[in-house]
Amino acid sequence: MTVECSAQELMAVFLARDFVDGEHLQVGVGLPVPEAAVRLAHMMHGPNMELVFLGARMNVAHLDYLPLPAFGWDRRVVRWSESFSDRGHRFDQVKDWGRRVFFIGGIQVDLYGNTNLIGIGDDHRRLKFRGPGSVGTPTLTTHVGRYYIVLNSHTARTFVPRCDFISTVGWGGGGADAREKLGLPGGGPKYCVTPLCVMDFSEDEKRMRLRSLHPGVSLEEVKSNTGFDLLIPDDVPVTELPTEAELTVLRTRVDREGLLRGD
Amino acid sequence: MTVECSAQELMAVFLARDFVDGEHLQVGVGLPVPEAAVRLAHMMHGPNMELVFLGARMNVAHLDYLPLPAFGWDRRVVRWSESFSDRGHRFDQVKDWGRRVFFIGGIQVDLYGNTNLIGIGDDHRRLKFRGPGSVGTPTLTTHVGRYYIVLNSHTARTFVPRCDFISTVGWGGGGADAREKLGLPGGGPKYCVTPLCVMDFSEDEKRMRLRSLHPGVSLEEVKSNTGFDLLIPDDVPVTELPTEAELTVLRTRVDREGLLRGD
Amino acid sequence: MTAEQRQTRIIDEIVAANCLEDGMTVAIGEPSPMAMIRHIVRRRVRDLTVIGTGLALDLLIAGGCVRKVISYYAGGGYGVPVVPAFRRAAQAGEIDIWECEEGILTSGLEAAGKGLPFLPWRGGVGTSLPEVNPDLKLIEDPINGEPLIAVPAIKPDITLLHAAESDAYGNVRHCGGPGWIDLFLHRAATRTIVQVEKIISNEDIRSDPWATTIGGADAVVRMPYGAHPFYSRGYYVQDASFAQDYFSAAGSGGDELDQFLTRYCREPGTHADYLERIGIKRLLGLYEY
Amino acid sequence: MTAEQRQTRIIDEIVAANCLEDGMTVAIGEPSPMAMIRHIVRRRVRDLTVIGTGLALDLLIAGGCVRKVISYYAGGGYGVPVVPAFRRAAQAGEIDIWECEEGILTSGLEAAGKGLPFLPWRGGVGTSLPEVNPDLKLIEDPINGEPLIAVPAIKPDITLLHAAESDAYGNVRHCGGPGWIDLFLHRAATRTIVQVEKIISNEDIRSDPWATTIGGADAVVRMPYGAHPFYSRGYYVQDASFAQDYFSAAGSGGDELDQFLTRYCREPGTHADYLERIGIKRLLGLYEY
Repeated sequence: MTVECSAQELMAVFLARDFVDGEHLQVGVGLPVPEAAVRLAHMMHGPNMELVFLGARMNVAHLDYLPLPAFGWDRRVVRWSESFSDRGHRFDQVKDWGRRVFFIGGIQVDLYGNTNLIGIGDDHRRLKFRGPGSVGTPTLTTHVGRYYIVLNSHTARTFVPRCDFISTVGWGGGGADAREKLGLPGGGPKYCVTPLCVMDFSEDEKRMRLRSLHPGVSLEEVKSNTGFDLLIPDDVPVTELPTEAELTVLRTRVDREGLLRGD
Repeated sequence: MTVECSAQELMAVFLARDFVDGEHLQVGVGLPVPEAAVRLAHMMHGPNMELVFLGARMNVAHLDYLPLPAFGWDRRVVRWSESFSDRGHRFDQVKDWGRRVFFIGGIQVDLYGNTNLIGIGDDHRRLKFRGPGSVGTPTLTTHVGRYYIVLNSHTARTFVPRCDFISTVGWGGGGADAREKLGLPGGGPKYCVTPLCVMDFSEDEKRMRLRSLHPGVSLEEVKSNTGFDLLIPDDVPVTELPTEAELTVLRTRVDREGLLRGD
Repeated sequence: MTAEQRQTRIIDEIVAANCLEDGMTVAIGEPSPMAMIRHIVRRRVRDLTVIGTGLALDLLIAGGCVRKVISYYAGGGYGVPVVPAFRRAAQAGEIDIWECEEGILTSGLEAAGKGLPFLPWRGGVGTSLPEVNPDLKLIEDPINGEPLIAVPAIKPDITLLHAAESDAYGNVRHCGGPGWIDLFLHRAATRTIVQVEKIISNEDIRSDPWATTIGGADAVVRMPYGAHPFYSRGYYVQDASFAQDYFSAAGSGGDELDQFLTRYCREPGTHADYLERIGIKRLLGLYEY
Repeated sequence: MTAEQRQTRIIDEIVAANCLEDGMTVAIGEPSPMAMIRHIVRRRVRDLTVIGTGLALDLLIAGGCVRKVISYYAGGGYGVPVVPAFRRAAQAGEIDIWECEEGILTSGLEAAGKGLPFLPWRGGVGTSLPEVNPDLKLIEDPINGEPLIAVPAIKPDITLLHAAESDAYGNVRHCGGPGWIDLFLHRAATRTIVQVEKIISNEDIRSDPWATTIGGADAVVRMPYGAHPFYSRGYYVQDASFAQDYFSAAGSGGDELDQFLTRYCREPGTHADYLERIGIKRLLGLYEY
C-alpha cells in the first residue's frame, strides 16, 4: 500500500464512506472496526448522524476525542449522549429504523448472508462450539434500513455453504424477495467486509459476490478461504485506500491508541 | 343522623373503613367521594397505603392537608408523589394489581354490576345520550383485586336490568365463575355505594343485593329508584355513622372546602 | 443530505401548521398543544382523524375539522362529564367514533411503534368494545387459549405535543415527566412536532441525558404559554375560568361558539397574537407556586 | 397489616440472600448485583433458572447453581466473546439453554408484566430460534396474516438489581438511567430486590419524582460497592483487571476456579468481608471522573 494502513483501518474507512449524513448508526459491544467507522464518518462528513450505543444517542462530532472501545456502557463515554433513545424501551420504536444502520459479526456466514451466533454442531443441546447467542441481532437486522457483516478474519471455517444455526436472516434461501416473503421490513445486508475483501450480494439471486480485493490480496487467497463458491465478477477492483485526511482523523480523533493497527 | 354529616361524607367514611393498610388505591378524575375516602383511610389507618392518581404514586399521610379535588394532574398536588409508577407505562405492571383498589362510576349499572360509560341508545353510531367513554376502566377492572361502584345519585334511569353497552364487566351474566370464564383475573366489584344505600353481590348468583340503608332512607325509596329487582335480605342494617374522629380528619385534613357537604 | 453544520430542528409555527393536511390522522398529547390546535382551526383543516381528549378534541370538532375520533375519554375534567361539541356531533352521527379504552389505545400505538400488525390486550374482554368497534378482534391466545382482544396498529401521521423544553436538535424534556400518553403517541407516529415553552442549550441536554424524554423529535416549535388554557408543567397551571368560558360557548353552540372561535382561533394569525388577546396579566397569574 | 408508622423496606443482606431458593427463576439486572450473586454462590443454591449475561451468569454457573439459562447473550464484553464456564457447561450439555434474543426476551417479560399469556414479536422470524426453542411458536397475525413469533410470558420469581440509590420505602433511582433491561425484569417478577450504593431521604425522592426508576421495590439492601467488579453509574467504573482475573480462573477451571470462588464468594460471609478482601485502595481507584 502506498498509504500505510492496517487491514482494519482500511475496513473502517471503507465503511465510513458508505454512511450518509443524517443516518442513525448503531454499534454493539466488541466491534472495534464498525465503532471506529461510524465515529470517523460522523467526524468527516456526518454532523447530523446519530451514533447509537446500547441505546445512548450520541452526536459527538464536536468532540476532539473519545476513548475506543467500550463505547457502549462506560459512563465516561455515554455521558456525552443526548438521550437514551429508548428510555428502557430499546425496541419500542423499530418502525423508524429505516434510516438506521447496523453491524453484525458471526461465527458462521453463509452464501446468502445468513449468520450464526448461536453455535456450531448438530445438536443444540450439546454444541461442539457454543457461541455467545443472538444478542439483539435478529430484531435489529429484521428492521434496519441496511446492515453490514464485518468480520475480523476470513476463513473457510467461517464462510460456510449453510450455517448450522441461523441467528440473523440475510437473504434466507436466496432471491430478491426472500426477506419480503418472511415479512422482514428491513433492507438486509449490504456488504460483507473482511480483512481480505469486500463482498456484496447479487441483484437477483442475492448470493455473495466479490466486490473488491484489499491491496495486496489475491483472488486465490479469497477463494481458498471461502467455504462456498463466491460469485466473481469479470472485473474486480482493488479496495480504495484511505486518504491522508481520513487516516489523520482516524488516528488522532478516533483510534488514538492504535487498536485498529494492532499496536 | 345523630352525627350530622352529608350523604357523600357518609359514603366516603364507609369506603375508607373498607381499605386495608398497604393497599394501592387508585382514583380517576372527577370522583370526589372516592378521592376523599382514600385520603381519609390513608390518614386514619393506612401509613403504608399508596394513593395512585393518574400514575403518580403518593404517600402523603404526613401532610396536614392537600386541596381536593383535581388531585390527578395538578402539579401543585402531584409534586408530592414519590414516582410515576408507570413512567409512561401505565399498564405495564398490571400483574401486581391484585392489591390495587379502584373506583368507577357509570351512566348505567345493571343487576350484575356491569357498567356503561359509552352511551345510551340502540345504535352506537347515533347514541341518544353520548357518555364520556371507557377511559381506562375496562383494563383496571379486569385486573384490580377489587373495585367499588360509586354513584352520586341513585335512580331507576341509572340502575337498569341490562346496560345498553357494557364498558366494564362486573359479574357478566351472573354466577361466581362469570369472570373466570372470561379470563378476567381481578376480583370484581365488591360494593356499590350510592347516596341512598350500600349494595353488595350475592355469593352464588352475584346479583346486586342491599347491604345497608343510609340513616333516614327507607327500603321503599331504594326499591322505587332501582330499575331491577334488588335482592333484599331479611335483615337490612343501617349504614354505620362516621365517628367524631373520622369526621374531624375528613373535614380538616381532606375536605376543608366542604366539597362533600355541598357547601 | 450533507451539511457542514448540524441542522436545527426548530421550525416556524406557520411552517408547522402547514404540515397538517386534510384527512390526516393527528394525535394530540397531554397537556394539549393548544397553539397548534388553534392553527388547525384557523386553517380550517378538514376530515381529520383525531386521537385526543377534552378541550383540544372539542375545539377541533367545534371548528369543523374532524371526521373521526379515536376515543377512550371525552370528558373535560372535573365538572365537565362530556365535552359539548363532541357530544352534540356524536349524538347527531356527524363523527365516526372508534370506541376504545386506554389499554387498547396504547396497545395499538405500541404495535405501530414495534412494527407489529397487532398487539393483544385483555382489558375489554367481555365488554361491548369489540361489538361497537369491529377493528377489535376477539382471539384465543396461541399458548393457553385464553380470550384476548387483538388490537390493530394505530399509526398517526402526525403527533402534536406540548413540552417544557427542547434543544435545537429536537431533544425534548418534559418537566415532571411526559405524562402517560405522549411517548406512546410519539413512537407510533410518522412525524412528531413538539411545541415547547423554551429552547435550551445542547449542553444543558447533555448534562442529564436521562432527563430527555424524546430524543430527536422531527420538529420543534417555540411556543411560550403554548398550552394555554391548559397547564404546562414547570411553567403554569390551568386557566380554569378560560376553559369554563369555552365549555359554556361550546355548550350553547351557534353564534356564541362561532364568536369564541373567531376571537381566539381565527383572528389571531400567530400564537403571539393570541397571547396578546389573552393578556400578559392573565398569563402571569397562572404561576404554579 | 396495620401499622402506625410507615414500614421500611430496607432488609439485611443475609435476609435478602435467604430469599433465594433452589429451583427458582432468578433475573439479574445490569449492572450486575454482584454482592447478591456472591451470596447465591456462597449459599450453594441449586437448580436455578437464570436470566442474565456475562460475568454474573458465569459465576453462578461456575458455582454450580444453575440448571437452565434464558440466554440472549453470553459474552463478557470486549475481548471475552463467550464467558468460559457457560461455554464449558453448554458444550457438555450440563445446562439447558432457552435460546432467545433481546426483543424476544423483553416481549416475554412484557407479557408477564401486562398479565398476558404471550406477546407477538417479529425479530427472529426466519431464524433457527423457534426450532431450537419450542416454546417460541410461529403464528400468523390475526389482522393481516403476517408471520410472527408468539413469545410466552416469562415470570421471574425474583429479580435482583443493582442501582445507585433508594429511600427507605423502596423508591429507587438509577443514576444515568436504568439501562435497557432492569425495568422489564422488575415489572415481570413476583419480587424485586434492589441492592443500592446509598440510602437517601424520602424528601430527596419527592424532590424529583420522575427520577424514581422503580417506585416501591419489594426490598432494598444497602450494598456500597455492591456491583464490583462491575461499574455502578454515578459511583465507580468497572474493575477490568479483576474481571480478567475471574475469566482467567474460569477459563482454567478446576482448582484455579475453585480457589477463586472460595476466596471471593465462599469465605467472605458478608459483603463487607468481601470488600475488605478487595481492599479500599483498589476500590477508591475506580472513580468515574
